Amino acid sequence: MIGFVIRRLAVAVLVTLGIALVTFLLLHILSPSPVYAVLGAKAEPAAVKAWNLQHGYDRPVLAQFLTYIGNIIHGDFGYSYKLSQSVTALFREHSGRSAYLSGSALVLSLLIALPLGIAQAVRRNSIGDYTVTSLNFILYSMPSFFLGLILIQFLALDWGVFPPVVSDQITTVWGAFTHPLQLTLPIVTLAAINVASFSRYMRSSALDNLAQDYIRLARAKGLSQRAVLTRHLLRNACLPMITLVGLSIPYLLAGNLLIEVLFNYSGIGLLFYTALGNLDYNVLLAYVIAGGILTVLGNLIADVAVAVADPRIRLG
Amino acid sequence: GSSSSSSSSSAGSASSSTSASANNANQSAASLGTVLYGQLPPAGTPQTGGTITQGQLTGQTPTYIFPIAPGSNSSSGTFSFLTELFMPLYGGPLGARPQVNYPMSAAAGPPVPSNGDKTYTVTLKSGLKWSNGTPITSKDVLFWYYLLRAAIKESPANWGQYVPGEFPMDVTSATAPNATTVVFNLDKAYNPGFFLNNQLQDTNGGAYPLPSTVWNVESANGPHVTDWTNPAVAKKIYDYLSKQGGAVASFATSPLWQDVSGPFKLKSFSATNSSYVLVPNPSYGGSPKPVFSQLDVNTYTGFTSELDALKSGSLDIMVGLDPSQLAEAPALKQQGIYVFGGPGWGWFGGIINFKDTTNHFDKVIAQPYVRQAIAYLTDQPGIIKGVYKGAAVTAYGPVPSAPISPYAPADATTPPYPYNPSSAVSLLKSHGWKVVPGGQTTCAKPGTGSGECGAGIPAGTPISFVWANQPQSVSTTGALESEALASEAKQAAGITITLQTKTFNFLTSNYNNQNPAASKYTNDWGVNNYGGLFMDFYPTQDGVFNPGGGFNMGDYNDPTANSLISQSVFGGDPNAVKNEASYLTKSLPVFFMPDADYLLAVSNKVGGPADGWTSMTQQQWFPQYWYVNKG
Amino acid sequence: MPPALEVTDLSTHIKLSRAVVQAVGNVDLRIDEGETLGLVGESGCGKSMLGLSILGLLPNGGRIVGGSIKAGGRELVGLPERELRRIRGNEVAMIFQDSLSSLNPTKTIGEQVSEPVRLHRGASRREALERALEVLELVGLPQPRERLRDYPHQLSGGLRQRVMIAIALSCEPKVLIADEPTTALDVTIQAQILSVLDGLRERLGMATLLVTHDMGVVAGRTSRINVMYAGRLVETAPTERLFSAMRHPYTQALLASIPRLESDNTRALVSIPGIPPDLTKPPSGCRFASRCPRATRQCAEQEPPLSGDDPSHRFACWHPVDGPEIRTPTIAVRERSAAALRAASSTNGHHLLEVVDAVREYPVTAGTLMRRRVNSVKAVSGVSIHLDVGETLGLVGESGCGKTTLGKMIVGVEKPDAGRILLNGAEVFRLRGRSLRRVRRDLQMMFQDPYASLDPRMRVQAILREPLVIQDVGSRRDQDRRVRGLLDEVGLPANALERYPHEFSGGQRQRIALARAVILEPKVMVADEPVSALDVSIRSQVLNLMKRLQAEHGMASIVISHDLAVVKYLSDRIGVMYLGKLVEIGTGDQIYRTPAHPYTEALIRTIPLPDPVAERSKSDVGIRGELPSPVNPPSGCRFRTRCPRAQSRCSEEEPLLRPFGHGHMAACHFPLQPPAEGNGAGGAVAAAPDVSGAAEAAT
Amino acid sequence: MAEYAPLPDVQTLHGTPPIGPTPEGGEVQVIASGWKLALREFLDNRLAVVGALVLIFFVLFCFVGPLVYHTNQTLTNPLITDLPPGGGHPLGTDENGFDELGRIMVGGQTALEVGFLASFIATVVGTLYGSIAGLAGGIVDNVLMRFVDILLSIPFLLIVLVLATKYSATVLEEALILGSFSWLVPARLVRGEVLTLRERDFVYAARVMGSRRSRLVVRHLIPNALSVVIVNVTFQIADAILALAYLGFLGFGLQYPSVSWGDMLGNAQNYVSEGYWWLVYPVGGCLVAVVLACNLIGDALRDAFDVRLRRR
Ligand SMILES: Nc1ncnc2c1ncn2[C@@H]1O[C@H](COP(=O)(O)OP(=O)(O)OP(=O)(O)O)[C@@H](O)[C@H]1O
Ligand SMILES: Nc1ncnc2c1ncn2[C@@H]1O[C@H](COP(=O)(O)OP(=O)(O)OP(=O)(O)O)[C@@H](O)[C@H]1O
Ligand SMILES: [Mg+2]
Ligand SMILES: [Mg+2]
Repeated sequence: MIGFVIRRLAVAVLVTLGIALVTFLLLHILSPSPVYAVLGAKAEPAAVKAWNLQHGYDRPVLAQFLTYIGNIIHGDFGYSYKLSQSVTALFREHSGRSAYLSGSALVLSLLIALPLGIAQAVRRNSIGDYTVTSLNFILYSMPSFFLGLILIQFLALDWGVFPPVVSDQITTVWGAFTHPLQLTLPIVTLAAINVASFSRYMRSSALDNLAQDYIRLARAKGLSQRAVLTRHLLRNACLPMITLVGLSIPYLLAGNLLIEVLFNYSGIGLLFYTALGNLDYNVLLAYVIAGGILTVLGNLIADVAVAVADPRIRLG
Repeated sequence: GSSSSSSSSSAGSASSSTSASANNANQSAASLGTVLYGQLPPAGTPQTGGTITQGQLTGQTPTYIFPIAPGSNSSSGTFSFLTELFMPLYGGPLGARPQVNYPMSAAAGPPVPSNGDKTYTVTLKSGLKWSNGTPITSKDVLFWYYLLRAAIKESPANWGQYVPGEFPMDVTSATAPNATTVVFNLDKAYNPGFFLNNQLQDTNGGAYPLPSTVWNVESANGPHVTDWTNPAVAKKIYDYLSKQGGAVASFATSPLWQDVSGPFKLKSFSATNSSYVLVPNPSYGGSPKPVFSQLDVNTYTGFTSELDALKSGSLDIMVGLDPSQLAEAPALKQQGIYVFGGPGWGWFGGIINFKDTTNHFDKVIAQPYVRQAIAYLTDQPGIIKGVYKGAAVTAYGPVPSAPISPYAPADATTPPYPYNPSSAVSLLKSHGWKVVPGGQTTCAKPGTGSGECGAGIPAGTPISFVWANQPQSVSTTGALESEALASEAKQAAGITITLQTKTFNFLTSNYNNQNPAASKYTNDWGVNNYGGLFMDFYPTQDGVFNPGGGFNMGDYNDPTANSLISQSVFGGDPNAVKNEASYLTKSLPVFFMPDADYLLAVSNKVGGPADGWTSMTQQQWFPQYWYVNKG
Repeated sequence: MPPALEVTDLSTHIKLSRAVVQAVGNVDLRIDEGETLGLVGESGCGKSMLGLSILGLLPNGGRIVGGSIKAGGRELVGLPERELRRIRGNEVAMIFQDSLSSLNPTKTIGEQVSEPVRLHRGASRREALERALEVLELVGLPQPRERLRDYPHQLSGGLRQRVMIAIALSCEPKVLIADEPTTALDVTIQAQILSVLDGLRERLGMATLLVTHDMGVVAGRTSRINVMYAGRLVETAPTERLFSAMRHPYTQALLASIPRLESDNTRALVSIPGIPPDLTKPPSGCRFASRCPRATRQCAEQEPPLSGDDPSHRFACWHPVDGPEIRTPTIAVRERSAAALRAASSTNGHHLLEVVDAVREYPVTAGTLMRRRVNSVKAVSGVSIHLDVGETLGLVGESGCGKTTLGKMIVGVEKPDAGRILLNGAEVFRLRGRSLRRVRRDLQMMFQDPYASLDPRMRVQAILREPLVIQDVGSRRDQDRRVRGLLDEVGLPANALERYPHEFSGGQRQRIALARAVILEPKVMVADEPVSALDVSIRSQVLNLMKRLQAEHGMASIVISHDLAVVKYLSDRIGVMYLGKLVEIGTGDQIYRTPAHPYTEALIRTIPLPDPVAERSKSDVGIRGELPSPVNPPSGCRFRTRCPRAQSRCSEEEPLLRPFGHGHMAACHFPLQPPAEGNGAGGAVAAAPDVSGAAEAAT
Repeated sequence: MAEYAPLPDVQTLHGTPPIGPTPEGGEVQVIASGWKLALREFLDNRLAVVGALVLIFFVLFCFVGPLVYHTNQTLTNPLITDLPPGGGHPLGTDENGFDELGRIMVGGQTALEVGFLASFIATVVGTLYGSIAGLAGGIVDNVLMRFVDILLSIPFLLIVLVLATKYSATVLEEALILGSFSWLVPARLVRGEVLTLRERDFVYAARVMGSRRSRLVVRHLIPNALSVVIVNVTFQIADAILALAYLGFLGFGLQYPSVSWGDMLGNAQNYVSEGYWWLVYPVGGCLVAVVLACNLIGDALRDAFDVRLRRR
């Protein structure tokens, strides 16, 4: 197991390097230097030249990349010229909030989706199943910003149940925790979209498992329906969900961009969005790399978790 | 003043029965010096104490606290923040008027020229104090001057408004004969208007006296040094201060920034989202002085979330509205929210790429009559009504019809080429073009004679070019006005304008012939409509329309314009800059578009004098004017 | 005292979206305490639905539409779910067929076995575990205490099936329904499981319903047998009576169609034409009528009732038969074609096919990016065989012993890691390009799963023509003619050409696969488990067809099967494989009558015979224990871990093949008969067994 | 003895008179063909039928609608922008003064075109890439799939911004952009499918016959991987239309005079809060309905193909 994890981490490092390189090249295509973004459109050529020289943007791309990687190895993700902070500090400040938002949405959606999927599978092709399936499909087919907008319009502006935007005073995770109303809408929006896809998977996974003989055997033992579902079906049906959840781990830190933008919640997603506007190279790079690492890590965690939950799988 | 506002509305009615509603909303307020859209919040009755909440947008938040701000931190948020904490030598604007506002300036009056405009003497107000009680003296101005020189020596990028060869590097010597007098000796003569309104005053951060007895340190607990006139020492001090100036997390805690001269002191600053809290500085020597007890500046991701917050009551003052949000103004009024706005000081439109050889565009657009034809096709009044919902003013040259400036030429408000598609068509026809409305107009008579297309334009050449905008999600109006022009040009005159979307950064860095790295894009664009330019109070286009200018993105080059610009900068004639503007209006170096109003929304919870509100249309806000209303 | 289980006139339907499957119709059934009732019938005839009806566990849409079920005198039909639950697993228990999918993969054996005890006996966790231990011991699970914490996948199929039985028995039910408890298992394991069941029945006195499609399984273990066909009970009789004096033509034909070890393989098997009816629209009269040689108009119109003079022997037939003895099967066509014989003489001293010391090991890898080889599955470890023109060699052995791998190497889709495959003396894996393709034409294969081996998206026409197209044989018209001719030969209608594989029944698909294999007139055909996926009644059709085609086309073949009877029926010589090794080879009779290797002998003994007398007389279960892992096979003789005769020498020294008669060789240190004289230490023999084929001996 | 041949009269009695002698293997039970079976299974799925009808409706609405309902969609008119519904404009007018109902039709055309084209591109590229990886196996496969992993972890937004530098937003280009980042998923799917198919018996069978690799791929692997691909196409269409909305939201949609639903919805954030509901909900509803329809159809297709393969 340990060996497996180490080997997977090695692959993760390679993939991450690849991600960094591709991003680096992409940004270079976008603009070889962020100087105009930093100094403004009216920047004097002399200032532009000096700035490029000062920040190393006059060197060949690959040299820049190697320096960058070297710095990363020393834990230095660079400096945001626009936000006057080191990228590490920015991420430290923003990641907790993103993690809280996505994490609670994830937990909420799992709490809803798992029982819902099983219930649908058990009563498949009933009116209820059709209704939930249709609803899921609608949510699933909806651009997330559209859903968020509708919720804001009705729940916040028209009926005033929740605040339309997250208050600026909530700058810490703890603050978000103590003001649940503030974060209700973003969490609900995010969760609704997750529920739509999770419960679809859960439903089909539960259906697959319901067709298995072990369910029949459990019934043949004389177990009640509820006991069959909770003691036998649940765990097995959840196995594929572990992978799915693992894949959504990147969102925990990377944050859900559109939701954060929509609800004025300054997490990493919003940071990235702002950085895009400013062409804030180092923030963009760090975000993409963090996303890549999390993707790989999410996969790894999912694999390990599946191996823990599923005795059939041994990692070696 | 009144003449300008009436001519503006006559420009509006020239073509169509537009602006009826816009006119109703527009407020003619001579004292405010501008045409105002909407309704200013009533003055109300001030109450002492209370908290006011103001919004700011992500990406435009303050990121720097040291008043020598580098170009990378030149956001309007940063400059407002700086003037809240530090008293500028020459502050402005005065209401909406692009002029120095002396009650809030450290200087008592304009710099006095002598020695054939080569020496300028600045006199400080007496009795001004730092918040630690020490007086503000001429030494503090020199301290700023030396640090500034050190900064620019290090890198020209270290000061946002630096233009090579100009202030402070053109100063041969600076002296402080007494505690309130500073003398700058320059290496050449400068126009006094230019020296005051473009060099010492600057919308991108001008001169500030700095606390020379507090900030004269080279490290956190280092000793106070006195020989900061020595460039090496100045450099060390600058290095330390500039590093601290960007350290967002310690803005509110660093002892350096506790000593201020402006109307406010910083109480807290969130490194997470740049929200901050200000409290009044009791030793502020300018006027007016704040009477409320706390200002909360909160950050929002966009206009929509800001407006949502305003509507839900968690925000009092919203800065910046999208014109599309104006439809809500009546509903907001019901809630006691006042929406108003006014045009900024600058010009907007599509920058022409005179080097784009695609379809011989460089040759075609070099012909003044072609630019004039396109100007004839631009329905500014219609665009103002449809796209800007009335919240813009016509602008036919580099100087807009509003706000009012002593430097605006008389003809700024008369369109030389008013909207008139048939004029465009006949102009083209008379120059040998086969005009096909709705189709593709082509050159039928090549040649350089009269009645022929012009030099370098072969037969069959179309008028067809790429017009690049910012995404509509970023600049709705930019995209829509371009669409209106493209539609009109095609329909009426067979001119093909292909619209494209590019990001702001892409437009400014790559559709920019001044950037050597962008040469591979030269033939990709015909027009770059990334927005426009806010100008210094002295509106010369130096650096914009003369060759080699940092902002001459399309390589406009006209000998007459060059000499007029030079006159504005170096000549002694107070009217030089007006002549310059008049010429550029006629010669069309860019396709001018309406000057958009900067819009604001204020809850009736707060009140204040008109000047405080109107100054906000220039994207500068002075909270000392505001107060919480009684009752 | 009421019978333990009594089912009267039970009908069960399953509602599908656009049809209703009449899965069980008017079935009567009765089992007394301590009795075992056999329920036999082909796939899809409703056996499982009957069993599930009793427990009230029908699949979605399933419903009992009539009749009654009484367990210990208590009516189960219509009983509320809560009551039923108390009976399930407690009074009536069930064992399912597939032990892998029937055990919850994420729960330990201990939890699963103790669950019913906790539920029905209200036992504490600890008590329940004690009880679990007890029953696991009872079903003969080795080292039960250690196994309690294991998960199902850590156990072999046989052990899992024992666990299943333990679960069923944990509450000492009065009735046990065993639905095909051994179908998925090897014969050796099947024998073990059946004897466990039998012993338990005796010990616990349960009434058992033994459901199977294998007449051999029920022959020795039941007192009475019910035969089902298409949802109906067609015959019920005491076991011996059913085998010796059946009355229903279906029962008769079913028994006659099974190939037997002792029977003469030169005769064709009896086969039942056609396929069972579709239960969504069953025929109105006797359901067997369309396949019955005795059918008359009456049969087609009226359904015969289940009746009989003797209440213990009833049958549903208008024209009953009298016991099995009436027919003599026709003699199989068994002449070599002239062409084949000519070909035989022209092999100039080479065997047609020679496999020399073939080795194939599949790497066991780990790691994602850099696959590292951590070990290997020793699928085939040095097997040498040869084959002559027109000869058929059978290969038998338990699952996983490497039969398929060897077959794939012979036809050249799997490359041997060592050793050679020679066709007419030319090494197949040395050939390249055109000549390789030419050789492929001579080596064809028929795969185990008739469905999987046919491309589901090709019409039969394209499937059959494909070999000709690939090998570029003849013009398009020739190809079509040949396809049509062959289709006729394998007994399929011409309209089959336009259809896709999924539209055929299993037997028909295997016919297509067979036609495809012979269309190129290969010299050697490898048939991998050609009939194991087929039902009994269909199986004999295909076997007959194979036999006929072999003879007519004169090709040599290698028939792979785990069923010794099938192999013996089709082959001239038989090779017995064990864990990647060839342990014995000889003619069918040599292998069957005078086996030299203890494994061969045990294998023969474990095969359930469709003969109650012979089955009952069997004294032991043959082979004990499980097949060791091919990753780490035992040292020396690989069979030693399960061999009753094993001694220390067996673990130290690998036995080599030694001759035991003309063409009869076996690899054993302590054979069941003395080896043939003069060839004592036959190291050389194993390398190049220059023993001429036994084809002549068989004819 | 031939007594086991079935009596002819029994056969006739069952109403299926045999044509010629019954073959030994029995008649072929004529079941519906694979496609028909799949179609039937598909029609059984009520949601899918609804989806298909919705899709058909919108195709007609967008492509035939403008022939009936004539509106000006080329010349902007600043004087009638943002009018609420009523008076000749059943759905009001948009920010350019275009009739919103007509605009929805025009936008729907491009949305559907881009959706179909993008999914086509993604599918073709993905299928080729995936099958190459799956067929090559080993280190090539590993490298190719790691590359897919890498691309999958780079945010869509960033890629769009980069692509937008040399991009002038025509239908074709937009489809290319969407196609160029959405081929990753089909590539993975097809690779997985090829990997399993490679081990299937019928592929072995073809190899036994001496089939060349190219024939294996063309005749066996691709046709069999097709159902996965077909199912994926519908999801791709849905995703492409959704992605259009995100592109529009970010402002990189089509340029005037072209427009797609995504672009129209792009300014939703402003419009909703400003009370221009008619510029948001109708077009949003259309977009969701079409995406929903595609998803429903894809889901049903997957089930239908599954059933067909399950039926052995
Ligand atoms: N879940 C189900 N839904 C619909 N029909 C079914 C289902 N299970 C079985 N059937 C049908 O019911 C009939 C009887 O099936 P059953 O499983 O009882 O047969 P069986 O005799 O047990 O066959 P086998 O030997 O294959 O297990 C068959 O025609 C089968 O197709
Ligand atoms: N492609 C493969 N990769 C790894 N191991 C394999 C592979 N094919 C077969 N094996 C292993 O090789 C051994 C022999 O397999 P093979 O299929 O030849 O056995 P078999 O005798 O045909 O068994 P069965 O009767 O189950 O078909 C088994 O342990 C099997 O698991
Ligand atoms: Mg069954
Ligand atoms: Mg096999």
